[in-house]
Amino acid sequence: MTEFLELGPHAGFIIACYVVTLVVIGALFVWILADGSRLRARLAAMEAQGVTRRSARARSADARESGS
Amino acid sequence: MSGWMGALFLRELRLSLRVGGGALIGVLFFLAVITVIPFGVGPDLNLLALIGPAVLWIGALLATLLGLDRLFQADRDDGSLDLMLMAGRPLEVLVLVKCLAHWVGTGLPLVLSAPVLSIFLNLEPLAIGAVALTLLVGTPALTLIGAIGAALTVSLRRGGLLLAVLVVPFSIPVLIFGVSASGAAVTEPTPFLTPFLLLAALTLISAVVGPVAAAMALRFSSD
Amino acid sequence: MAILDLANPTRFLALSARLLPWLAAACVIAFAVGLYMTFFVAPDDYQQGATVKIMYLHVPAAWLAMMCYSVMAISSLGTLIWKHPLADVSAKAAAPIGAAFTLISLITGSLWGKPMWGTYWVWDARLTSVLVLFIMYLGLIALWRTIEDPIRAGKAAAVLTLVGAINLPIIKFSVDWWNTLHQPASVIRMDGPTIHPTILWPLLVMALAFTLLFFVMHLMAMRNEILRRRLRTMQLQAASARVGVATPQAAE
Amino acid sequence: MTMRLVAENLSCERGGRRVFSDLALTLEAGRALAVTGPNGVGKSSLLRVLAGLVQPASGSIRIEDGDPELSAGEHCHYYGHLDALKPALSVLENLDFWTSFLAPGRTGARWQPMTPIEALEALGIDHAGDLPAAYLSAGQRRRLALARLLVVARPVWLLDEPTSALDAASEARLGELMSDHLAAGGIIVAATHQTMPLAEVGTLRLEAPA
Repeated sequence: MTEFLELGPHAGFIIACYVVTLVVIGALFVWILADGSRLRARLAAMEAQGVTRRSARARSADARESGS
Repeated sequence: MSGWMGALFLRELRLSLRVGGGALIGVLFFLAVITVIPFGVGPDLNLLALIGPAVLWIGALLATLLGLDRLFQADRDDGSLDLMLMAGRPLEVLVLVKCLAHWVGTGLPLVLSAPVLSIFLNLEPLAIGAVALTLLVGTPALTLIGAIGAALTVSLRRGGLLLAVLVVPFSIPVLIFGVSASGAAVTEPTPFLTPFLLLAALTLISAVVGPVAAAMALRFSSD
Repeated sequence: MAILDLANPTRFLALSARLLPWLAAACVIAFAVGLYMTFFVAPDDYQQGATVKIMYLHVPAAWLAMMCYSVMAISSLGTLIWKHPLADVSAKAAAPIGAAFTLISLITGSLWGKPMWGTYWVWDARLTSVLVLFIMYLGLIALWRTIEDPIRAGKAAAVLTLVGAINLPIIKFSVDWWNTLHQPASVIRMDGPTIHPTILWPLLVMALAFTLLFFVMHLMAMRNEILRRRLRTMQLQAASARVGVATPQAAE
Repeated sequence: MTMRLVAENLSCERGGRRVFSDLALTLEAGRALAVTGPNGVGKSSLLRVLAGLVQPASGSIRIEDGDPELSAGEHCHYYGHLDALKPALSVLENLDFWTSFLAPGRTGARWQPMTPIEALEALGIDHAGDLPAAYLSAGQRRRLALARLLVVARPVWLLDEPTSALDAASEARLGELMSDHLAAGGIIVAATHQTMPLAEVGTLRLEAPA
């Protein structure tokens, strides 16, 4: 572990670099996840309101024909 | 009474942040101007440090003015301006609220990005602080003065550039005191406070003259 | 698996759903190995000492910034020439990721420059062209955000991306064309890398880790983009669902 | 003394061209007026003059027994060709804004404005409440603009081609809303080509100068 500690005189800059990278990538990752869940939630709400997509409606139409 | 002002402020801010709004475009334009300057002036860092504050101020001035032409024109194109004139609300306060919302959407991001951009111009921390502070106090004046130009050119099809031409003369005092205040912070003898207070005074004056003149111009604009 | 199989968004969603866990696992492993090697295996540089460890972030980020733009350029070709339906989805999804990597390479470069060159920023060919690349990324994102209809926005962004692609060779060869302060190319060279293997391996592993990370985020962003378009069509449909007073059943 | 909209020897010039001259009209509460005439004869200009958007070349407009502090224009709703809607905002955001922004023209007890939700239901577009206004069809956009008239209480309605882009069902709905407005003591001035979906309507025919 000793090798890890002495990062030399400019340790601050090294650590700053890794922190910045972590922050930027972390923020981007979290934003993508949040965006995804927000979209899925609104899509679910839309589906709940009975708005179906063309392909979905087409599938249900085929099902009805084949079923009845 | 504050209900309608809050509603207007929120609406303007929401519009500028959503798709199609012009909120962060000003910062991008500011970044582009700052990136282009060294290509012309040359990469010499000491020279850039010398003209840094002036470049930042001119960039902010251009970014603000060019972002203002849609301030009233967007409402005129979709008919909202007619209703605002008939809304029975004091037009001067309406203009003030719109300018405030525009400044928060466009001006504030400029002030917040100025320190980052001053790294490209190799300014020392003291100069960076001074430029940021003077921009914080000065950019509202640019928006308020620019609103007069926006109201005057609202009925023109391509009012954008004309607006900048009309309004630049009025914004020169703001530029002078802004740059001299941020320059004074670095060079020892000259005091920082006097130009800075004059800049603040200019902002307060334009907070009165701007809305009154813009409201008058708007009343004449509807045909 | 021809590229056309991916043309159908639903199949793409299913495929990417299966692929993502593996990619994410590989990415985590690559980062673990890379970071371990960076801090425990790689020797300190005889001049710079430990600050050379910044290279393991700066160089992969710069590579990724350019690789991401190449992905966007290829997607733009897909949009304009091969009319691939998912091409503009891929381009739009890649833009923020590319901007993030460019930002990281600019900041880590500047933080590395302070101890080494004594200043955070110098107007040198390599740094300036990367900064221009960053502005182009932001310009593309702004263009995507101002045009309402995604199809038209896709075409406009595709044209701008292809025009901007000229900047990539400038960045790559800027160190050779202009006498710059920046380190000349030392890995991807005609006559092979000039770095000692003990430093080269961690760099390659970190680059692999960054690339995997890019693919993970790119796939996720593309899935989001597909969902966003579905939501938009459903909203359009919802608005017109009950135009008259007729009830939905009668309309079925 | 019922409320009356009175305009005396009104004349209007636009771009140096005399649009109409010495026009007079008086409308008591509960009365509607249809302004007809060929295109370009100045129907819209008359509405804009009544709304106070355009200064008349001569003559005066006043609201007798209205709210003394308000100008004639602030008693009026203006429903023009443009819908005053922001595509980026949702339907409810648009309507909520106008609800709190427009100052009411009369605060009489008998006159109760609707809430935004009720107004949307009255016009059959409540299902699109949270959708961006950009996704609405032309007819739905016109109905959303009409909703603005219901959410703020103003006695005088100035309508420019109110039935344009509306389907039959919506037109009938508009007729009901207009008769409710008249029944509650409002005044309606509409510039229109088709017949108005209302029982008895006075007409003012503008003639192009011989």
